[in-house]
Amino acid sequence: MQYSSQAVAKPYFIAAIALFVAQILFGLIMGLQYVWGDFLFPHIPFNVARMVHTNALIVWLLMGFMGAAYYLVPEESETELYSPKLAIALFWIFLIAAALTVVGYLAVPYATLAEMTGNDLLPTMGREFLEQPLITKGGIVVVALAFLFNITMTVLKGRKTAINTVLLVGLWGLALFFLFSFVNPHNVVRDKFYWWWVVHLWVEGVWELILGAILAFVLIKITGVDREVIEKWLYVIITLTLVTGILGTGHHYFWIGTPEFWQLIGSVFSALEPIPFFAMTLFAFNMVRRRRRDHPNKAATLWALGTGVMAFLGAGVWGFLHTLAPVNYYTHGTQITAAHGHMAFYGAYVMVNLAIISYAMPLMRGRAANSNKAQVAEIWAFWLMTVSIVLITLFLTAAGILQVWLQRLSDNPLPFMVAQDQVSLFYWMREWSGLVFLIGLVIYVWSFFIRGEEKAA
Amino acid sequence: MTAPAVPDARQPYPPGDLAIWVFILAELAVFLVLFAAYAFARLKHLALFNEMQLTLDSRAGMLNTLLLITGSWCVARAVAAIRASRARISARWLMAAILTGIGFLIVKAFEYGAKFSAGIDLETNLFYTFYLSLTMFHAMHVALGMVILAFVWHKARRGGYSAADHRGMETGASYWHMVDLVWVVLFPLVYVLR
Amino acid sequence: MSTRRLDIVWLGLMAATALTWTIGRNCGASPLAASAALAIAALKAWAIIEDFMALRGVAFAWRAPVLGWLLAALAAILLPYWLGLR
Amino acid sequence: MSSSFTTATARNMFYGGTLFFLLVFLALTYQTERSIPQRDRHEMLADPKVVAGKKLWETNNCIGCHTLLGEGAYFAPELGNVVKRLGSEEAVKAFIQSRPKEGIPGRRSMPQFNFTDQQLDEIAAFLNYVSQIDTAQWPPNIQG
Repeated sequence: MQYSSQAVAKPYFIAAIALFVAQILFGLIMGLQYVWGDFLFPHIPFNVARMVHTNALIVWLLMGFMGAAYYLVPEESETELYSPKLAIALFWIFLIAAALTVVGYLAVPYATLAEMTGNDLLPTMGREFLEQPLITKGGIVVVALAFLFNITMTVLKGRKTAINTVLLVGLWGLALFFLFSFVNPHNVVRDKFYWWWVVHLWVEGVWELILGAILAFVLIKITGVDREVIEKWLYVIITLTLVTGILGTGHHYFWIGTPEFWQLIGSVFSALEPIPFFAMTLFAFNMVRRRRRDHPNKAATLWALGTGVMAFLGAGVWGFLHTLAPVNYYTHGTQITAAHGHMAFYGAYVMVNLAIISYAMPLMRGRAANSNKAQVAEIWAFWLMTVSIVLITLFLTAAGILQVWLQRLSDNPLPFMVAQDQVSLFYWMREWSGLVFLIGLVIYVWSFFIRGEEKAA
Repeated sequence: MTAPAVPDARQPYPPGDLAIWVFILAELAVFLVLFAAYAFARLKHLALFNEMQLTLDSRAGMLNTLLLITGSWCVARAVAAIRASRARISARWLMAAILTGIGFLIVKAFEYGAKFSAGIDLETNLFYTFYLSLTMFHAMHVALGMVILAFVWHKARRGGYSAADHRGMETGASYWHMVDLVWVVLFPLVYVLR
Repeated sequence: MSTRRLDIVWLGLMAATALTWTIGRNCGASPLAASAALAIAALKAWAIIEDFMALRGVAFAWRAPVLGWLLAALAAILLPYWLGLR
Repeated sequence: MSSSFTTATARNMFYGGTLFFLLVFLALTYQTERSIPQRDRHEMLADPKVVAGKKLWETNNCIGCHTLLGEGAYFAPELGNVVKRLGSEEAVKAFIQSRPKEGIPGRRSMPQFNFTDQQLDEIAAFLNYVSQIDTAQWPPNIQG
């Protein structure tokens, strides 16, 4: 850690992991509710658990991205962070806003929460992933703008590198597209059309830029390959990302009332969206193979390589499975979508966050890498979580295929709930895999506390 | 004067910057998928496609093909000129290429004008969804190619390239040739094949 | 690439285009005309790749994707066209 | 490898390519906005009950369990075509009204929202509006 202000990232990473644990706990609750219908009903109905699960995921990933930015921007621009105090203040505002929102979800019925938080002024609640009350959304905008101000000022007064530039484009893009969460027309077709400008242009657009920048930073530090090579490949990969991802938004515009030319354009461009992930995997393995130094942090190297592979599998391959319009006609709104969602989010965004955390935390605690014992535990956690996600995805894919067959393809299609009963076996197996994931996560958290002989920073 | 430049041993890399070639291959992949989608959609709606094809102005298509081929030739001559350290002549060839691009877009504008005024748009029928998607998407690539050529022309006029260093011009040239290559396959597929 | 050669290739391409157009104009909906037009297009594309793009002297690793694209495009067009004939 | 591949070109390609595809996307958005009115039955939005119904749909987080036109949670049935599936707005209202307060032992069950008759009319009107939207013949069958 070359600059003292990089330590500001530590609370962000700690809060990120804490929210990650909360997300998984609520995921397990929901997994159980799939097979044991009235588990915790009516105290925590499924929709409330889902809000906490999805919102905790997004918030902890954003926390991780902010922590990563606070860690790598000073080092990249070779200057101290513009205002560490502002960063800490924003941390507490963001954490408290997130905590209050979750308390709001759990403590009062959603309709009451809506009344209490002024949803009548500007109705933006009640939409998937954007369930936050108006004041929380306002808080997110304030925190995001102040964060961007802090980071941008740091970059402006320091060295300009491609990683800094790409990270800034990604973060500014993230803030810009979040503004569309305030767009909530009465017309359901337009409501959904612009809703995807927040969701899709995030996770298949600007978030991939942030992912690329963080991965490039970690790879430069771990492999010692010179910056010029890595930055060139970074630009090529994110060019492919936006070239395919922007028009790839069309694969959400097949069946929501939008004109049917989107079926052609959405299918063609989203079919090519796996290419940047494949290039990212080649790039990561290539850099590690041509490394010029043997970095003691083996765990971070594994996370970085794993990010490429799992992002390609989860977002690329599993995305391509159901992105072509003729296929999507049958799989739209089934468990296939859920399967893709799990592996894509884990492979692309969870793993890159864990990669930067795994790389930066030891440095912020004064050592080059954790002790061998701690790294072994972390690598166990890596494999447990990754294998568990692969299992969850496989079981949900199987459930989805059976659901599509029973409910849509067969000549006497079954009603929704009857079909759900037929696939409950896969939901049980998914729940067991979820427990394996929790074990992996517990080991991951525990690995931070394992002492042993460590190499000095 | 035209000393034939014997191609030396296999050059390891294509002309211009490799980054543009990754972009070219990505664009070719997009057009390949679009061609396949067109061809298979035509298979399923043969009568519609054959009937609708007659409403296209194949003379405009042919003229555009001639224009783009000439543009491609001009750019190739521009690169040859700069290799012979003739910067001014090279710039003139580039301007000729840009003019062919302008001609292409004008012909396209007339063609689309006729279609839109006849009330045809992206959703009239499946053929026109494909025809307008493919040709408009390609036309935008011609426009982007012209923007690139304009940069290269501007730099060439100011003597920015020399026989020793003209990689930027080769980069722009490669992209422009890709745009022509795509049209050379698109023209028979959409206008001629019945 | 000598300029004389470029000019010859250019004239050839222009002639080929005119030929393709006349075929399309007169022979209309015959498979023979269609395959002829496509064959000419293939030759034109091949000339553009080799001479204008100057990929003739380049290592196979970079020539193959572009020529491969041309073959794939022709296959993607011919297969459905041939299926359509039956 | 590095001599023939410069960061400058890759960066210009990134900005050029991104701007180009953003413009294409905005053009297609404009075309979408122009042709949505023929497909979205916007005239039904003149009925205040439909607009109020959408607000009820949102403030009760129905998307937390159901999908609407295939988007949302996959825990409960698709509601884009529920008015057709159950037959009438009346049937939908009866179903919502009859949800048991403490749920059904051992099974997934919809909470009792205690809607007033006015609210039931509104939510049913909203779901009827959604069922009229031209979604290119999706879902494949009445089961949704």
